[in-house]
Amino acid sequence: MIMRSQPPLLELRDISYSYPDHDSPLLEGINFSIHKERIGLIGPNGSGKTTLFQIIMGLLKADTGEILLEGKKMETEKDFQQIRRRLGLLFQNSDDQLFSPTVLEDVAFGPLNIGATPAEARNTSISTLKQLGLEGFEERITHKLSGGEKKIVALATILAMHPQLLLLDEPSNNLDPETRERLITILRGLNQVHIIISHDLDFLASTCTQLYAIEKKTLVRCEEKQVHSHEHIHPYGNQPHQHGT
Amino acid sequence: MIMRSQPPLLELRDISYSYPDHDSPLLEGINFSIHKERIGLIGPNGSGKTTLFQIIMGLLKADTGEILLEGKKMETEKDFQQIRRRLGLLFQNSDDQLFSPTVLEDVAFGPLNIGATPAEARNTSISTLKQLGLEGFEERITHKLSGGEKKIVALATILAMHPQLLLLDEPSNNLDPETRERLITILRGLNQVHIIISHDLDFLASTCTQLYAIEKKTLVRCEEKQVHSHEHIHPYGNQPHQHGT
Amino acid sequence: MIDEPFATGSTLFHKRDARVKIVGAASISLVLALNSSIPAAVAGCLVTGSLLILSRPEPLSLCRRIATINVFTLFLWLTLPLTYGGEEMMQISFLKLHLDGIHMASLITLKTNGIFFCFLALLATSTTVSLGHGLERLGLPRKLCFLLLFSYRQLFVIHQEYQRLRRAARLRGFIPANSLHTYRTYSHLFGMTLVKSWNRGERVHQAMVLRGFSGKFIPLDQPQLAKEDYLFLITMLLLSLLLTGLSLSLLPLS
Amino acid sequence: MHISEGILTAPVLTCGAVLTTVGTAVGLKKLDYDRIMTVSLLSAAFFVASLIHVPVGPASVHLLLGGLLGLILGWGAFPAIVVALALQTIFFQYGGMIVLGVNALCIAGPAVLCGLLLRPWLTGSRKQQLTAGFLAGFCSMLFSALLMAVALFLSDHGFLKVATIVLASHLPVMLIEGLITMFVVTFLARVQPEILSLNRSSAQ
Ligand SMILES: Nc1ncnc2c1ncn2[C@@H]1O[C@H](COP(=O)(O)OP(=O)(O)OP(=O)(O)O)[C@@H](O)[C@H]1O
Ligand SMILES: Nc1ncnc2c1ncn2[C@@H]1O[C@H](COP(=O)(O)OP(=O)(O)OP(=O)(O)O)[C@@H](O)[C@H]1O
Ligand SMILES: [Mg+2]
Ligand SMILES: [Mg+2]
Repeated sequence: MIMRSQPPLLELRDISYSYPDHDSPLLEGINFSIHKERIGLIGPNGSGKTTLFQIIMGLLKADTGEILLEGKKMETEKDFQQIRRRLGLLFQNSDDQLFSPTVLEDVAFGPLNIGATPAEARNTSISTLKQLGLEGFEERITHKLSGGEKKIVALATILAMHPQLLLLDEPSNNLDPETRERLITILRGLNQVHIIISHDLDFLASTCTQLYAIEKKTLVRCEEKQVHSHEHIHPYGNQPHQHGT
Repeated sequence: MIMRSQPPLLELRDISYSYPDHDSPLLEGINFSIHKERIGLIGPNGSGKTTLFQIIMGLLKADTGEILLEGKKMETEKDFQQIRRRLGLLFQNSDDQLFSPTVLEDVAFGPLNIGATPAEARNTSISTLKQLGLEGFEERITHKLSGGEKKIVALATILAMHPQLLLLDEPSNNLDPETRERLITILRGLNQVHIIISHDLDFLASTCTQLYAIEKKTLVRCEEKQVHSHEHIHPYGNQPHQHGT
Repeated sequence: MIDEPFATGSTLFHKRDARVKIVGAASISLVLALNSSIPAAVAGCLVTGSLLILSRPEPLSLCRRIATINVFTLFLWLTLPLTYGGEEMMQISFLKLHLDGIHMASLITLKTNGIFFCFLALLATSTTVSLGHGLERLGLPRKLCFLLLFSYRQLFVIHQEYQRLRRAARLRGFIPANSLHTYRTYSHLFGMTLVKSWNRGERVHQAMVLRGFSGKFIPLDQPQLAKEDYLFLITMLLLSLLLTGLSLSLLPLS
Repeated sequence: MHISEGILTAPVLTCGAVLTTVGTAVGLKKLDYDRIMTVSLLSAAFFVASLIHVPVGPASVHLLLGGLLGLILGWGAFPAIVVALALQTIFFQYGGMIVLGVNALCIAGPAVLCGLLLRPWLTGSRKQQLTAGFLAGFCSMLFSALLMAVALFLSDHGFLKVATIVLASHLPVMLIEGLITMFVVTFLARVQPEILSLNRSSAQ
């Protein structure tokens, strides 16, 4: 990492975590910092990617290690409340993230909680929705949206709080190709610092500049920009396909 | 298709289906039959693969066309109850498939429903679990299993009913490489007639002998055994990955 | 299965604010519920029936709902004339019919349907969401209204989860019967639904915390009442007054 | 199991409305904001239970499961049931807005009572757990039916026989409720015991 005068936006130092009922730790000695990068994060199922996001947001408490926001150590619940205002987490499942009956209310929920007046919250929400191409969605009932629409609305609920860093947990999962493309365009347009968990490397390639992986309980940086080819000695290679991860 | 004296195990004739609230049909003029083949089924997201399985199992009623089991036309709910005894469907999401508190109860549920005595059901279940390498899982709480374990247990619940034909809906989805390999070994060892929906062509190549695709609303047979190579011009090509579909 | 077939439309009922409709519906229903004279009940039915026609409900769903409501009144017609007691009697072969019972059954049928028409015309023309917000603005405890709105939001998710599990059971040869196995299976299906609901609740709570929720609900402001809303409210209150007068003046003399 | 609109008299309606208001207020007070999502979801699950039809003899009945909600939520079950009944009124026109007070009292009252009384047994032996589950389902439904019969009788003495018929016809349903509640309780105790001790501290 290049030395800069400014402290990193977010820094993790020697984070370890284990779930109470497991014998061996899930994550161990995680060191990581982010300034203005756009980072992709990969790793096998159950390797603790989602858990890492929860630790960063203060939803789970790390066993050891420190989390620093702009050089300031986060310790108390108050500190983490501050983290939550400045970092936005997009859940793997949008149905867990959208809980208000209408889209406008859901998007306005965050701004209202951090002290906006109802009128301000309404304006912020409407302009965020517009930014994501969701004009006219304000009064739609959230549970009646399609899967792809839900994902974009969930993104709106987070952007309405003007986060400095976005954490996206498998955002392209279960999206049809069109919505996936739309999401890529949106993320490229936002110009936001972000960390994206995904198994979909094409998606990461189009939205990120660096790649990290969770390997053997810790976070490692991957090499970049490689062109490779591989041979399919199996049948059906002429069909669009994916390789087992 | 080669003519045989025996009627095919399962035959679809001119099946069409459209969801009530959609304007154009999703599936049209599907003709298909299976004797003893092991078939892979591919197609883009939303092309109606899962829907086709639901039609076969009688969970959705086709608008036109016929379904024949060993030459016998399936029409009434009673007929489909018979289909459900002889065909086993593995869901895309195992969480939707497991509902009993413990693994043993879940696996024994099917045999009990088709008339086994409790003792028989227990024996069948234990031997099925053993066959899949799940000894010692009997008293585990299904809800607390890992994703991969859930998938194999879900397969056990189906195998315990000794189906003649297995329908597997994206069985390798969300599996880590190890469990995926294990599933391949299991499926090869079972020696069962099956149809597998998957986007993972490597998986299909190791488990199937024929490939079909849903293209333009209908089912077409794909040519086989091709070797191909493709080039990745995106970064991170060195990581195991999948392509957006 | 769970739907709001009458909530979309463009009649004057659909356009009115939920608050005035709730107050209007409450006052008319209350008057009708407390009335005990048949002529006033007939008048009530006519009034609310006309309101219902003005709200132009979708006929098929309407018939289905009216039928549902009247299953119970049918039960009363089958039982009350035989069981109600009272002096006046009518004998048809071996059955003794009590006129009082017939009177009671007719009264209840009229009242039930009258109130139901009012409900369909005034409340079913709003979405559940706007009713929830309306109740909150009318002063119901905020926690209760949020409980209503959040439950409404999650109903569909949970119902689908249950249905997927039930489908899995069906595919494994489950056929409901009168047996312990059946009841145990339903318990497992519902138990698993509960477990999933519970865990979803934790996750949704996390989502709220992440968006700065700290134990206080702040509602978005809602549109002010328009002139037409006040006019509508006054009309509804006048109708209730009229029906009150009618039911008092027609009170059966004892 | 609901009383329809247009049957009860003013005093009965008023009494139901007042007691339901009190019950709801107590329930809301005991329910802190951290739990509101969980309670909403359980309330929605309670609503979904009413869509589950189980066979009883030649017919089928839908589940109520008030006793189960009482066991899980204690006083919190009161507002949860009120909300679920309001939603049922909106979607299926079960009951109605004027009788909502009486209906809610008849269902939530026994549910909370049975829940609070039987909850201590849940921590006991397996047998006690089974008994608590069965009694919660059976008794809460029994008391609900009794309360409804009383409401009908108080409104008009001529309803006596009808109320008796309704009560008697619900006996098999109570048995089913008892069994199903018992099975669900053992299910939860095995799969996710945390659910059965929700709000234990705040309800005491
Ligand atoms: N609340 C919990 N209690 C106990 N164990 C848990 C809990 N949540 C997750 N785990 C376990 O911790 C491990 C890591 O889970 P996590 O969700 O962080 O993985 P992930 O990398 O996000 O996987 P995926 O790619 O499937 O989303 C898994 O084995 C999981 O079973
Ligand atoms: N219950 C439903 N009602 C209406 N439309 C539905 C329903 N279920 C699925 N669809 C639609 O039908 C289409 C086909 O769905 P289906 O699940 O069969 O696709 P699939 O080929 O299995 O896709 P995937 O690869 O994503 O699993 C999709 O566009 C989907 O949105
Ligand atoms: Mg994850
Ligand atoms: Mg599918």
